[in-house]
Amino acid sequence: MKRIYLDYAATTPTHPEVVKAMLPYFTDAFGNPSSLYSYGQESKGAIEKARVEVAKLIGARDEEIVFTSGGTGADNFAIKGVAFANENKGNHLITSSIEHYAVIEASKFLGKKGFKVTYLPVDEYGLVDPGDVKKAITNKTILISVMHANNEMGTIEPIAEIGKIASEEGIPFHVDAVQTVGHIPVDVNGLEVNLLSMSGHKLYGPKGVGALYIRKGTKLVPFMHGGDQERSRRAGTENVPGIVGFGKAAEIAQQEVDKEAEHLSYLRDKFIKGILRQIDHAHLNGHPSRRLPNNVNVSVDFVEGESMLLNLDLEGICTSTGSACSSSSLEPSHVLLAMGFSHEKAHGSLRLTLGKWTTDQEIERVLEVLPKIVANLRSMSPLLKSNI
Amino acid sequence: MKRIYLDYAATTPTHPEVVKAMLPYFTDAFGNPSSLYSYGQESKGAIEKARVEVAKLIGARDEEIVFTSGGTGADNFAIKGVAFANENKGNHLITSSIEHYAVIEASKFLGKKGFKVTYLPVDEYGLVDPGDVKKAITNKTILISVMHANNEMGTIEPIAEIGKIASEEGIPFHVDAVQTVGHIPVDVNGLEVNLLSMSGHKLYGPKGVGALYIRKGTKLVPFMHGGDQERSRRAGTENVPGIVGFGKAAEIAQQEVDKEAEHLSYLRDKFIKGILRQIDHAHLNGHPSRRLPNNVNVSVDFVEGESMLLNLDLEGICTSTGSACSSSSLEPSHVLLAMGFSHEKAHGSLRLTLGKWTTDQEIERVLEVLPKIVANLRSMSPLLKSNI
Amino acid sequence: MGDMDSLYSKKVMEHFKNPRNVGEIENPDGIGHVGNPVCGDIMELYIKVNNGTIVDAKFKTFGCGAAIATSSMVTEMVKGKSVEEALEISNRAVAEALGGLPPIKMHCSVLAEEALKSAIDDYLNKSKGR
Amino acid sequence: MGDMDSLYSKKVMEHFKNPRNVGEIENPDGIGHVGNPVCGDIMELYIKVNNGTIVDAKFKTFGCGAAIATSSMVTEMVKGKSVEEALEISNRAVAEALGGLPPIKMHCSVLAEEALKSAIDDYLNKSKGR
Ligand SMILES: Cc1ncc(COP(=O)(O)O)c(C=O)c1O
Ligand SMILES: Cc1ncc(COP(=O)(O)O)c(C=O)c1O
Repeated sequence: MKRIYLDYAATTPTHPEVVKAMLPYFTDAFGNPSSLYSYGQESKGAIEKARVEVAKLIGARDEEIVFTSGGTGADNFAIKGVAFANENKGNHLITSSIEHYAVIEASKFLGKKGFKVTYLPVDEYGLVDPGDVKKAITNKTILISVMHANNEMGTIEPIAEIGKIASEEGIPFHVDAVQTVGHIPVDVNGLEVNLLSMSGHKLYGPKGVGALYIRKGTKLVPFMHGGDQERSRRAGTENVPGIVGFGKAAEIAQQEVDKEAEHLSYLRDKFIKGILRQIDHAHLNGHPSRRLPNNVNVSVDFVEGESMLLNLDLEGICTSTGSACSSSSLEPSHVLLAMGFSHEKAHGSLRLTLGKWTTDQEIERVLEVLPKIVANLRSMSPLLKSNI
Repeated sequence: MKRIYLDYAATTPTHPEVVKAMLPYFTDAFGNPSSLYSYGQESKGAIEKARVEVAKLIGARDEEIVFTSGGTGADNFAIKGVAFANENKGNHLITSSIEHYAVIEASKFLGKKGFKVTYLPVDEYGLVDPGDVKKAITNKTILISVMHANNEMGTIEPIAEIGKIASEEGIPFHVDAVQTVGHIPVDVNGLEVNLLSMSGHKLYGPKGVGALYIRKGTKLVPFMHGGDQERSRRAGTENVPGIVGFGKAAEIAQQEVDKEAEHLSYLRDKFIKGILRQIDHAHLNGHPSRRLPNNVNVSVDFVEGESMLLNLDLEGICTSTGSACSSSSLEPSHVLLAMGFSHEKAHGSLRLTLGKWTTDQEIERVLEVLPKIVANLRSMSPLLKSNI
Repeated sequence: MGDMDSLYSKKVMEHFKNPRNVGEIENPDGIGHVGNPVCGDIMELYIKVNNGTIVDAKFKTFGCGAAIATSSMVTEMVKGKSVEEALEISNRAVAEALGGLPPIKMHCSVLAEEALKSAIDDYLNKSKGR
Repeated sequence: MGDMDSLYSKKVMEHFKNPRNVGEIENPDGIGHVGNPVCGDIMELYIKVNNGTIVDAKFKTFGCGAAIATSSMVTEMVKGKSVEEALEISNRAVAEALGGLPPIKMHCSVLAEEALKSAIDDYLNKSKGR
């Protein structure tokens, strides 16, 4: 059975070109970039080349890029780094209620350390209202953090508007752009952000590497202390192959992002239409148009998400759900709940995210299989009887 | 010109078997370990297999291993994690003055946050006196951190003795074992440690991955907040290929550590003898016998380290120095200074570290080249005239 | 957890793929209704009792893989047992019969046990009333 | 920084490999002695002056690659220059003549400038004394 991978938002396969670029740095050019001999300086050169590519992808200067261990590392660095560097100025952070756990949990940690955090609400489509951001600002606000696009239901937030407000008020603005960089155009200047998180494995780079964009002049405490790598902002021997791979992925993305976004948007809309046509009582979650090109997220009434996911898995189709059962907390997705979903509807969500290698045929196959799975699960659902 | 790599303590080439083990996890088995479908669970399985191997290498239980982004990540996690988890108990940390920057700088950071840090002195060989540890303990001491072996001059510290003291006093004991794991036998129970740092790229694994051993029951604050990976102790999508590679390296190390240590000790001693015989006014740094099997560290009077290093580099020989010029701080090695070296002698240090693929011939070649380089540099040294 | 490369054991997946005894029993002797949409699992368990022996059991479940598999398994386990014997069936027994459950899914087996108890309670109450 | 894959520019490495004017001048007209073991660089610069023109310059240096290369370069640059012209040579000029230095090594060019100034001072003092 050929596998149909529709979980590109969770992670992407590493592009074969990326793997090829990385390989020499394991066994041949393995020198430590901090070493003085030419052999170490070769590794250093490779890192700097990657930095240039990543910077270019988001319109930044290369010295504004700090490599991290991934998106979670970048988010933690930004949130805690700015908070601890500005304790003397204030103790108030503003973020949204639909952020990735990396931002939410880092904020909660700060909450326990004496900071006050405002979690902004979102509307039924998952949109943050820039007016709410403005209203939440106090003279103690030291950071605003809103994600560029949500990883679950793909809604793209009004970042430029929020950036304008933050910049007018002189408050550092962090954007978790893990889901957008490489997928839609991102420009740190257009968006007026001070900090922006990226992750390699979400754009066909390797896992275990990411980056934080830090606008020149932004004060933040180093994330890891030690050697003077990454201008002493994140110590530790650099993950040379990983960074090289991320750089290569950024280079490829620059060339392909526009065409890919267009193609995926077309597939996405076709997919959504197909699902809604073929399954009664199915609903699109998230914004109909302000949406990541690759994100399909639906709720199917009377059916629980994990049971759909497992049945799809039995057919070789990889998907994701916001259902409680998918998490060890047994809580359904905080994102869907923040959007005002009932628990029932949140439990019935299914996310299908497309990517570079998704084909028409794959989507057609899902459109063939999914309705049957839903019908089967509904036939054993105690909810249906009482609700239809 | 064939390269002679004698800087294995800085980083090792990734073992070809390790690269082979990693490769499938980039493009074939690339699933996210947090995903529920079988394809994600395969990645999860691969991680757990690696965890077992790493645990075995140090006599730990697999649930006591948390993967990190490297040695610096593990050290920062341990030091800050324990400190912040025990603020209510006390604010005093004990460490040594020859720790790696990852430990020193993390401790200094805590020093700025209101913690008090004792930096224990060492003797001329770089040894910490367990009696000093005991004396330094107060009723506010919440952590003792001493490295297993020093990365610069290879001295192996009396960890078991310190572990005994720490355990008697009920104080968590962290050991930076980045230079020993995989190179000499390490047993977390024999050493009575609570936390132990490791780094993949120091034992023929890849860069960008490491691990912290956390004895069951040890209280510490999570290092990165976010998803529930690594039992919520270090969030973030796992670096699956990196972890798999680290696991493979650990597996190989278990088989080869004893034989390799024996062989390298022989080469090391031959090398040291050769240098001291062929170069006047050269001295061995560090302990003559309590010493890493692969570490040669000498000071050559009247000659500066970087200039030796660069000349060796011109002959294709990769080495390291504790000279000021090798660091952006322009301070010579804090380790050599702590051992009571004059600045002059510290500036004249050269480290040559051997590894799995070091040959007799390579060492002979260095013994041929180095005396000439030293003679040449001495001929232009203004120190010689006034000192000989 | 059984197979390392799968969230669920083979047995769980087998019951999930081919759940036994799905459906309702017309005029059941007892109905158990447990769970709620908040926690994400809802089970309905129907039993038919004859001379103190459970002769048939069926279920309807909204829930994850473990919820469906435990429902299926518990209906299999009770069939042919006396009411007293059925009351002895613990959530652990259900989980074990399935070759184990991941720790975070153990609550599904608890739900299955509760559904069974609740169906038997219903039966006992009804038979008293007669 | 010149070549991306090397700490130093080609020119620095060239002067490091084949330093010009190594040694001492017997009966020099001026000696500059700067640096100290603490900072890790020590330079001695000797000059021979004839009719206000520096006709020879030599050095001895204990220090890193940049220290040796800047010493070599500065001795090359002063030869044939008048004392006044030589006083105009800045550390930047030395660094530029070497195709640039890494930022953390700029202090070596400062040291070279100081060594030169100090040797010229010594010469001027001596000649005043005469
Ligand atoms: C929006 C968002 N932020 C942060 C992360 C965390 O990134 P990583 O998995 O690289 O730690 C993810 C993905 O998991 C994400 O989708
Ligand atoms: C003793 C010691 N501790 C910590 C580290 C840091 O490890 P990493 O380079 O993996 O961050 C190193 C090596 O650089 C080391 O030698």
